Amino acid sequence: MTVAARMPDEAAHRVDVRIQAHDFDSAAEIAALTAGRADIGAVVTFTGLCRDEGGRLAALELEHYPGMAERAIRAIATEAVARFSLQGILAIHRHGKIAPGGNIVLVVAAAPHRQAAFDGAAFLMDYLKTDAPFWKKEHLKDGGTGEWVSAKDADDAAKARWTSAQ
Amino acid sequence: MTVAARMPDEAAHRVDVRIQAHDFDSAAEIAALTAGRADIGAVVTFTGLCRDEGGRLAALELEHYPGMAERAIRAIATEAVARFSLQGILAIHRHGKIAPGGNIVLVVAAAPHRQAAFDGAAFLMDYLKTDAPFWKKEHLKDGGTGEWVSAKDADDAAKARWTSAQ
Amino acid sequence: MSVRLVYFAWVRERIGKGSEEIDLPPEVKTVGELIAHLATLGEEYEAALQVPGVIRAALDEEHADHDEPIGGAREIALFPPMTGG
Amino acid sequence: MSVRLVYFAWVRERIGKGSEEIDLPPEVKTVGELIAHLATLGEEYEAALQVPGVIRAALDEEHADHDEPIGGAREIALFPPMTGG
Repeated sequence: MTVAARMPDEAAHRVDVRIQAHDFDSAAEIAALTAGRADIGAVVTFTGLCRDEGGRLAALELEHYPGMAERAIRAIATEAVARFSLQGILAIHRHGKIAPGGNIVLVVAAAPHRQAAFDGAAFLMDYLKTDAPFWKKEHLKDGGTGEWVSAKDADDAAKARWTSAQ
Repeated sequence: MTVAARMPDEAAHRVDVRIQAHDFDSAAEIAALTAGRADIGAVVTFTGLCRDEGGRLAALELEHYPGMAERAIRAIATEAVARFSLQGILAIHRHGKIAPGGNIVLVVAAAPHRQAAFDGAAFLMDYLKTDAPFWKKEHLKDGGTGEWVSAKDADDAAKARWTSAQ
Repeated sequence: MSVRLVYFAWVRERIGKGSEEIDLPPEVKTVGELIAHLATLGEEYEAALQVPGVIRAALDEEHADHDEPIGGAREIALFPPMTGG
Repeated sequence: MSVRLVYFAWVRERIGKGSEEIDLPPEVKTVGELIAHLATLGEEYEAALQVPGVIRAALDEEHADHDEPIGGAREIALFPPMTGG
């Protein structure tokens, strides 16, 4: 098989994962995922933002395990593509200090129909929450350094629904 | 209660519905919904696009019932806000002729946490599919006018899950 | 009583117009009875309304079942199942 | 056998470093045994690893349960439950 012959198929099931400190542009990412294609019927995006927790937080600081972070998210994204027959998926996760209102994570899932796109994005987020090596530490408005954010049982439960539904 | 005192509460549960022929800019809409706020943790967007159906279609033409279209979608959006405690919801539905790859519909749901944002956007799309007065007609690449798109049983089933799950 | 009827999609195409004013006969009380009445008005109406079960209706821009009384509605819409989104 | 240990979040803070090379004692065969061994190395390790059940591990960047054999892993990571997204 020539490279040229492989191209369309690879493009049709694109998995794009990026771990970065800088911000992302949701619109540009959606456009890049759908550009030049007329077979995509549904695009679902999830954007996770930093909340100020009622005015208490000055920032969240996201620590990560560089090599593993990309590897873990890529594995989840690749499974999402196979499981929901996605036409493309993108995940961008930021690290470093992020102020309230700032972007933390972006997921974009494309599919011919809406259910697959919704499921693909939700599946990736549920697994990312519990399996991607990132940790959040609170920086408080009063100048102090707060606690490390605790993992939530609700996140484990959200992930579990994808195995019980099988 | 003064108008000034009512404003923050109204802004905190924004319902924005637009029926229009011209295209929309997803990024600008997300930005408008989240601007100046630090209490939103999750934004889910759904974009519905025109597929070319394997190269068969030149365009879809969307007919609508003007007054009722906005009224019906606003009712669904308002229920979504109440049901999932959304911080804001936006729905834009285009009408007229739309070429493959073009945008048809945009839904944006904002909430403190991701499950509510996912559910709010999916709920609005499921009801919009079956209850909003829009009809799609196919225009074929070979120059002919094709069929009116048929309603799908799958869409009725998708809507039904929101009542059976109660 | 005179009401405004509005038609959409293939109901509109088959009837051949998007709207019209008609006088409701006194025996027409419900949406279903209106559809049955219209189907007697000519070939084009018959073609549009031949399978009444698939016809959806709205009274003054609100969805209405076939057994719903027309009451004082000013605008009655008839159309196929919706396919938006 | 010498392996590279990497620590994250409060595990890193309590131990007081982000990484180190250690020689694995021959009796340490699993992730759980490694955690138990490290906890004997001083107060800071004890503070970091006092509740072994909450510590997550990765062998060469792949998630690993506590009963998993370390095998030939070159890099072993220990960290709290993840809170990304």
